[in-house]
Amino acid sequence: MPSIVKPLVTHPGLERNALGLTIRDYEGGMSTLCAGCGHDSVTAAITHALWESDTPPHMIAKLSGIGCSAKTAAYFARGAHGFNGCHGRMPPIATGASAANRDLLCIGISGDGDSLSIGLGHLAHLVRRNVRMVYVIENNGVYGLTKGQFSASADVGSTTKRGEANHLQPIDPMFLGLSVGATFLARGFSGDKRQLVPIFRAAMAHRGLAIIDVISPCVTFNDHEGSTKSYLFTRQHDVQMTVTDFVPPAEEITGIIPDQGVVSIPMHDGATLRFRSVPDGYDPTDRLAVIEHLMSAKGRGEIVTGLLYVDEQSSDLHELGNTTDKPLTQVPYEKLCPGSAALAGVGFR
Amino acid sequence: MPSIVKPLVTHPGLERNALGLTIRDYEGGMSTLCAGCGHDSVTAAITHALWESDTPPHMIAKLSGIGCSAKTAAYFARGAHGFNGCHGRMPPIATGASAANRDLLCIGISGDGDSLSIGLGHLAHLVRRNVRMVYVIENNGVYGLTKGQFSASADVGSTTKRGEANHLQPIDPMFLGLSVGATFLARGFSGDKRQLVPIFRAAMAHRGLAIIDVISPCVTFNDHEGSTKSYLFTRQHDVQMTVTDFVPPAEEITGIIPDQGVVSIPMHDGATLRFRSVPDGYDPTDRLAVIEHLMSAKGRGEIVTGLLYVDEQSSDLHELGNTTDKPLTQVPYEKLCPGSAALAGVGFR
Amino acid sequence: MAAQHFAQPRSQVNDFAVKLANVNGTGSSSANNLLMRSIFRMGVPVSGKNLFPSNIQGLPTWYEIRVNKDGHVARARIYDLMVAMNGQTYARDIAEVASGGFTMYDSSWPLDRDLIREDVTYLGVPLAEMCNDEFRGPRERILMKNIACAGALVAMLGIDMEVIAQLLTEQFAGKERLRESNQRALRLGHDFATSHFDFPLPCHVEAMDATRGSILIDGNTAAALGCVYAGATVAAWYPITPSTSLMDAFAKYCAKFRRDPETGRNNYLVLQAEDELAAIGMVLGASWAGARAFTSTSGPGISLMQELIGMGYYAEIPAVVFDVQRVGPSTGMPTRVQQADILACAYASHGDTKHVLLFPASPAECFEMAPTAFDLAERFQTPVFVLSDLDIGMNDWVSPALEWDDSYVPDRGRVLDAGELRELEVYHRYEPADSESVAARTLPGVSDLGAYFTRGSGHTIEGAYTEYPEEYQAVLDRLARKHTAVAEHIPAPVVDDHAHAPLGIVTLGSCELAVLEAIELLGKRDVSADYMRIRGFPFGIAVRAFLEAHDTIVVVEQNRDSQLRTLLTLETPVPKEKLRSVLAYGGYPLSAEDVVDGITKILEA
Amino acid sequence: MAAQHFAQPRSQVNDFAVKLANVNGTGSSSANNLLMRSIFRMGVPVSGKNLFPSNIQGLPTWYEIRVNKDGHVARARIYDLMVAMNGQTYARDIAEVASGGFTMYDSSWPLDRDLIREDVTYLGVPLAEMCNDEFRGPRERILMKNIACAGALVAMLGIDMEVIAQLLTEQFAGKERLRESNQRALRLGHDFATSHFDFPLPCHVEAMDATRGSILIDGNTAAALGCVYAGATVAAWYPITPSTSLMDAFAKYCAKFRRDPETGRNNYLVLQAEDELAAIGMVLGASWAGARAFTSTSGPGISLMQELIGMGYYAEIPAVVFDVQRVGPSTGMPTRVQQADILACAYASHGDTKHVLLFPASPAECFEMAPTAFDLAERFQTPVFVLSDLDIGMNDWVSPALEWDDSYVPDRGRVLDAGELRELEVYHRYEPADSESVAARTLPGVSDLGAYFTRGSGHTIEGAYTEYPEEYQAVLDRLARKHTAVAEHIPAPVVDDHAHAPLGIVTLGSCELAVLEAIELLGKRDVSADYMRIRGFPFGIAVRAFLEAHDTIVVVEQNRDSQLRTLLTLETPVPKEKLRSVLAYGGYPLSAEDVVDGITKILEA
Ligand SMILES: Cc1ncc(C[n+]2csc(CCOP(=O)(O)OP(=O)(O)O)c2C)c(N)n1
Ligand SMILES: Cc1ncc(C[n+]2csc(CCOP(=O)(O)OP(=O)(O)O)c2C)c(N)n1
Ligand code: SF4
Ligand code: SF4
Ligand SMILES: [Mg+2]
Ligand SMILES: [Mg+2]
Repeated sequence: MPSIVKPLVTHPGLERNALGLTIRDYEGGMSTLCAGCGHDSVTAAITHALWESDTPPHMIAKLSGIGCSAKTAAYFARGAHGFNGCHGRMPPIATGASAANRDLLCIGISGDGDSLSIGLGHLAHLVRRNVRMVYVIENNGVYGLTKGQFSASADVGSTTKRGEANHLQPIDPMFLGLSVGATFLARGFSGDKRQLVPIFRAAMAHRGLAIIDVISPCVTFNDHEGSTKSYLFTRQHDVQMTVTDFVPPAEEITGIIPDQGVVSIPMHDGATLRFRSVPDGYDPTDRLAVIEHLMSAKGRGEIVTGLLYVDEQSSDLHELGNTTDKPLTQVPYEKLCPGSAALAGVGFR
Repeated sequence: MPSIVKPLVTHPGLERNALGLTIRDYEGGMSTLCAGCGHDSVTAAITHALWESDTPPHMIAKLSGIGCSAKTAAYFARGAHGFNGCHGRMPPIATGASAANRDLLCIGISGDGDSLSIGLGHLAHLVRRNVRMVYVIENNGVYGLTKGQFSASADVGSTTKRGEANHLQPIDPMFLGLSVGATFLARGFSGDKRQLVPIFRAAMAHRGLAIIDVISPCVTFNDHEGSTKSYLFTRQHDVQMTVTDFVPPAEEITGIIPDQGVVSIPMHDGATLRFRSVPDGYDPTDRLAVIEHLMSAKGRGEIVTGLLYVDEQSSDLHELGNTTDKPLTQVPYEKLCPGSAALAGVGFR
Repeated sequence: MAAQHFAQPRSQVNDFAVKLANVNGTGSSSANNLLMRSIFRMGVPVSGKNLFPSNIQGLPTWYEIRVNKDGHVARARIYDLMVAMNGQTYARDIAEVASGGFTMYDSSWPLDRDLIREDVTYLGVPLAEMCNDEFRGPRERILMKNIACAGALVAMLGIDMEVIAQLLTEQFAGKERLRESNQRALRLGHDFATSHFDFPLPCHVEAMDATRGSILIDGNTAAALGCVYAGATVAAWYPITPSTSLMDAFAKYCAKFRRDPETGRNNYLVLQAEDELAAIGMVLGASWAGARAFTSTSGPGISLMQELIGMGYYAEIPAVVFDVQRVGPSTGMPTRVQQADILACAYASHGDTKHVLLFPASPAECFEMAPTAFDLAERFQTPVFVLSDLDIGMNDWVSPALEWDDSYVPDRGRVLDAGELRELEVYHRYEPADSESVAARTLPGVSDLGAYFTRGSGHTIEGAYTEYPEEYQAVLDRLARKHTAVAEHIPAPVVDDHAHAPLGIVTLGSCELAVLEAIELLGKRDVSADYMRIRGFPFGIAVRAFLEAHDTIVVVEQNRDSQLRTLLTLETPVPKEKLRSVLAYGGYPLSAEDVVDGITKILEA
Repeated sequence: MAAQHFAQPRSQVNDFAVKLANVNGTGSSSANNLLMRSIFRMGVPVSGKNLFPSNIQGLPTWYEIRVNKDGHVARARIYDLMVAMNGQTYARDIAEVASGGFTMYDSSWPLDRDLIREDVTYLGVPLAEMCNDEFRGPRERILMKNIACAGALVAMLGIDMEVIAQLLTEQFAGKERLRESNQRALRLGHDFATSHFDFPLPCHVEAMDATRGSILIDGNTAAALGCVYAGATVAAWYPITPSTSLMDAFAKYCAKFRRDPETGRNNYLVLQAEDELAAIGMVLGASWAGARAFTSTSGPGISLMQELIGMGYYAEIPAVVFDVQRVGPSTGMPTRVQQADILACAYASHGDTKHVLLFPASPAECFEMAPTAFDLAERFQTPVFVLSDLDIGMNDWVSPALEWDDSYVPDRGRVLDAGELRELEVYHRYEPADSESVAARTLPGVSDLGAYFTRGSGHTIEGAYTEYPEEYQAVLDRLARKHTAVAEHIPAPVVDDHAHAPLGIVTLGSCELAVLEAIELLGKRDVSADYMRIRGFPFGIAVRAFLEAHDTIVVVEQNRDSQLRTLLTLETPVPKEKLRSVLAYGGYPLSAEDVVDGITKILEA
């Protein structure tokens, strides 16, 4: 049967989070991706971050478009509702869901085709609205599901399996995000879960839209020599800009990363985002400096990873809209209907 | 009658260009915009630049989407074909036209709604393809034709006529363009034709896509106090970064701008683009420096104008596609059809 | 074309039409509105139709006032009085005056002799001259010219000066200076007219008591109010004429009624989307999450929404879409009226789909059908289209005051809460279906027991991915049955079959007034006809019964390709040979004469 | 459901069906293809249908081979031999074996006893075991298992070992090592089979001479070639299954035939657009500028293109759109087949529109109809849709070798050049219209005398902006007439009415083979029927004549809502009561049994 149900085996020895749930409780259906696909590692990292963050599964909303990447929304958090929409249209669907119920932890999963081609306009406007959600781009430089065409993130000179080279400039979601006012930007590599988990956790706590661009190699169509989105190339060119550590509200700050040179950013919910620059002086709160860094790294052919930019001051969708604290879905009808009396003043009489 | 035909009066005294045409020959239908609309001044500057550049009117293709701005494509170059497409879809239509006939001088006229909302994705990909054309954004911060809603370029704090303030971050086409690899970026002000004309001329000669963001106030819906896209506000905050002078291939360089501090950029067709930085050291060929300048100017609340960025090295659509020099529309059918003999090898036998 | 026989001879007291030809952006519309409102205040049935260009300033614009004591206020095709204030359109305008009728013009400049008709009386009022003398500055002069013009018309049409003065007082409450200059201009025109001509004209107003309990309101405002009352909390849209004022009104009334008085915070969120694809996406996302959400748009927006509408249909997500129809195809004529998106909505999206449509005919119905649309969308978990149009949406109509039943309880459809879920052994998204073929849905944020994965790809009744024919068909076939089940809940057609005629006239939406008037006119010529106005799709038994009961059915609608007739052909058992069409699709609101002409032609053929 | 009566009893030489159940991404498809190709080489009519998932690796996938000496190679519903290589789908697969049929399985592991049927013979071949012994490394072992499997089948089905060896030689020309290991694997399977069982099976192949002069080709490749031959120079697309291979092939053949040998420069440009809205925009822009331009897409793309398609219709811009249909609605089943975009294309876009459709039924027709589509698009200055589908587009069909008439001259329609323009007093874009209601267009870059402003807003016959009813209608009415005029140029239907039966069966596209076979089967049961395959829309007189000449018409198509029947109801005078439907829309290619069952039900009712 095309839809595969994962056997539910409980391991009594598994660690439990504050809700008493094990990591298994944050898993989803069995992946139907190719063995070794980067996307599955991203799923694993998200699963872990959700478990660590003690999020009640039913408060998660998983949203995606269409693509191999989009499918992965079914592979974690089986206790959460999912919305596998149309190609490129996840941002507006997520905006609507978040508008209706601001208490949902919206997790959007997208691909480079989904986000940088057909959905680029929506992504830019999602940034503008600063919708509070985690937005993951599983970036492999190709259209996986349609069998390997170049996506808009393919680097100049990167080749297909058959050896044809891409000539068009790539669109880098980090530069795009910076140009339209994104408030949280990070890049990871599916092969480095240790780096990804704290970034996802910080993203979940962020006041607004958190975009995480994850280089996630496509083993079937884009993992050969000549591909700049392959495991090998990424490993060779990965330059970490920051090491990140996320400390939830209630917890004491006893860092995973050594304290030396650590900067702390208080997050809106009382958590603390701590980071240490790897090249001395990288400051993810200084937009201009970030651009400078990223551009010169790009010039050197580096793939820059880590928490790249964060602005915890900007208002999010609901703050901008002055919406009530209660999710709109929970405002009782009596509060919504003005009642017949209010019609007295309606129309010209 | 809603469609107004402009009386064709010939003024014998008018100056003629190399084709023997006067400026009148580059005009179009009578404008139906509001008296004082910035867009009409942009039309005038384009008309002038076309006349100056000795472009045969029939080699011009005018393309637009929908909006007050889009209408203006009918108000110049009556001897040229025009294509008033659908809202936001001008970039792909222009791409198609340019693909079919590379000899056309494509001039795209758009608005901030047309380009930065519904058409943003297309614009970004037009940039990627570096389609050789002049792309004018008549930027007024509002949707003029639908009567004054904020557009995506409205500044934070800018108010409607009724006094409501915009809270969303604006999208600045210059930053957007820089982030996705634009090769020619300029900003002008409809109130300053002297600055606009040489910029349009350079844009017409540019090897690739030239985006010109023109602040073009909407006198009906967005020219009040409180609007940051008003004539007054723009005049007060306009800071010119470069003074530009365009010298066509055949002409001797005897600059309009004093030679001191002038930098010359050779253009692909043999023309010369000359510019002088106004704040010393502004270099429109240094992408990173340009971003730095623009960001800090933005921080100061300045509206930066002039030629902002130029890259004359990158390949354009047809170079990237290795297309024949002859417009595809002129390749004879005999060259296109492989003939019956070639079918011998087709299919599995 | 002009159907002179209707215009003459008849008493013209409270039975006439005036057309005002102006230039866009000169402020004429508020003066025109003033006239219409004062006739309404005098208790006389009236309509005012704005024929405006898709432009902001400088192009021709018209305002048509029809006064009719019997309530026949559909658009008139010829006019008893033409107020010719636009030189550009003079020739065209003059041609539309009834024989024996009047033309008022600005006599500050001489009339072009060529354009003078023998059978029309010309009334010159030197408006520009008078206003130039009386007022300072070009802006005020232009604005006041319109008011002076209104003043002259007040005299000519026998409008009560006190009524209009009262209107000005209301309008300029707190703006004394403005009130005074408007008052002055009004007098200026009025006094000139009364002192130079013998007034009122044969076509004039006399006070009645036919508008008591009524209001003037446009359909977009009414629809917006309907959404507020229906409990919609999320609205997403992209500006497009003629739907924009719907969302403007929604935002306005929300700001008034939905801001928490204690916290000052909003119990609603209006999202101006980046385009229509985003707008419908936001609506689907919000509806999926449990809010009542809607969008408003017009033709081009409907085209752009096709893909996601199909997703809503197939994944069974509620959505309400107001389509305020304008003239297509393509950009078409954005400020003119048609009902030409019927098929684009009924079968929206690729693959096999069928959607639910509602057809309001008046502002009051726009108000009523808003909650109906949400109830249907949520009960049947599917997109619902409210097909209004520019005439209903943007023109002020005399309407019974809007009424609301405070006992209304929203029909949220089958939604399981956490408690209900706990009682189930297992939850499946698409089964079991109830007698209307609807399965229960669950909302995110409620319980992990209700979690499922919404998808537009092939799915089983459990909601799981499938590519197996029988599993796919099980869901798709139920969708077809579900659509059939909606029919019973669609507002019943308005039927008048007391004539027991073999001829039945079927129409929808804003065509109603013209058709009713046409039936009366036909009756005077001994052609009797029954009447049915369809109010939604899928069609219920009453629609079928009417079609069956009549030998000839004429479907009156405003589009080229007879879209309502098409839908009737396909979705009822009626033999298609029985269906005939009267079509008027030039973009103006429908006139009784259009209908009479069309039906006469059919009967004579 | 399984129509056992068709499977038994009959001679099975060159008349049988095999189904291979595999796992996606394991390399089975090239082995399967090899089998099909060798049968073709043996001169026997054959079809191979790939039922693959919308996934890259790990999900079930099937390949169905139908061999039939009479050319009845539509999909079979039950199988004489099942090659059950996927444990996941074993139960399902076994159920599809004909009584008395065979199942081959990998006997490296024991069979699940529960799944064994009494009436089926099980043939175990220890493929995994053999390949693990023979080959190194997991990748090679998996790949070679498929070839070994093919080897066993070669023996079982009596396929000529030399033929298949020759195929391997051709396929691995220059890759000696690969050829050798494939050869070895093939032998492995073959030898095991021949030494363990009595072969060939009753269902087997014997060489014929029925495929001489034929080729194997898929419709997307053929369509792409048609575009190359038609002289298309600009192609714009966005990847989507099952249309992607069309553009891949176009790029491939252009690289081969269209690169200038002297300059090395391309006489074409393929644009991978950012989405489908852009793709159709590029096509309109390029066509407007004078190129032959096209796009290829599938259902969701058609939905996204709606707005611009309407613009193409109204502004009269040529465009060719290949819609390789898959299963809707929404994302649906991207790798399954339906003809369910018929209405979405015929009436695409809001407002009143009607489009031109072509319905190829085979790869050869995909090739032929490409130039027809461009000719119609340019002659009538309008978008033209070629509605292919996944079965035609992606499966290899036995086809007559493609033929090209070198005397073909593209019909570019009425396009004025500079000289012609100089001779005109004045050029108007939309007049005068010729007898087919087409007005001459001009191209940019030719002469300022031909300049006009293309717009989707209301326009006059001169091309100027208008909001006047009569001016708007003049253009819109002509568009309706123009659409009617296309009918005469649509490829005539394929009709076989030699039975002179009162029953007429109407179908389109890839349903053809199944319907023809069904008619033969029905004939054996003394039910005779005439046949018509419709090849395009608008419908011409031949279509009408057939409908008129038959008392009962059964329309066979693959969608839920009988979309072709709908179109016939609306666009021909046929009384709708005469039209009945046989629908099969589960997503598999149509079988004769589906048709026979459906028609029998109708006749018995
Ligand atoms: C409207 C539409 N167009 C095209 C497609 C076909 N399609 C499916 S997935 C995909 C691209 C996926 O690429 P990406 O987003 O990078 O995801 P990946 O598969 O690489 O993870 C495309 C073009 C579609 N489903 N819908
Ligand atoms: C698909 C579609 N949606 C909406 C509209 C309505 N519309 C016409 S113009 C316009 C905005 C124009 O704004 P802008 O591009 O800034 O141009 P301006 O009028 O300000 O010059 C909109 C939303 C449309 N024509 N088509
Ligand atoms: S095709 Fe590529 S992206 Fe898709 S599942 Fe396989 S490896 Fe992953
Ligand atoms: S509304 Fe604004 S943008 Fe439009 S024509 Fe008037 S001034 Fe210009
Ligand atoms: Mg990808
Ligand atoms: Mg604007």
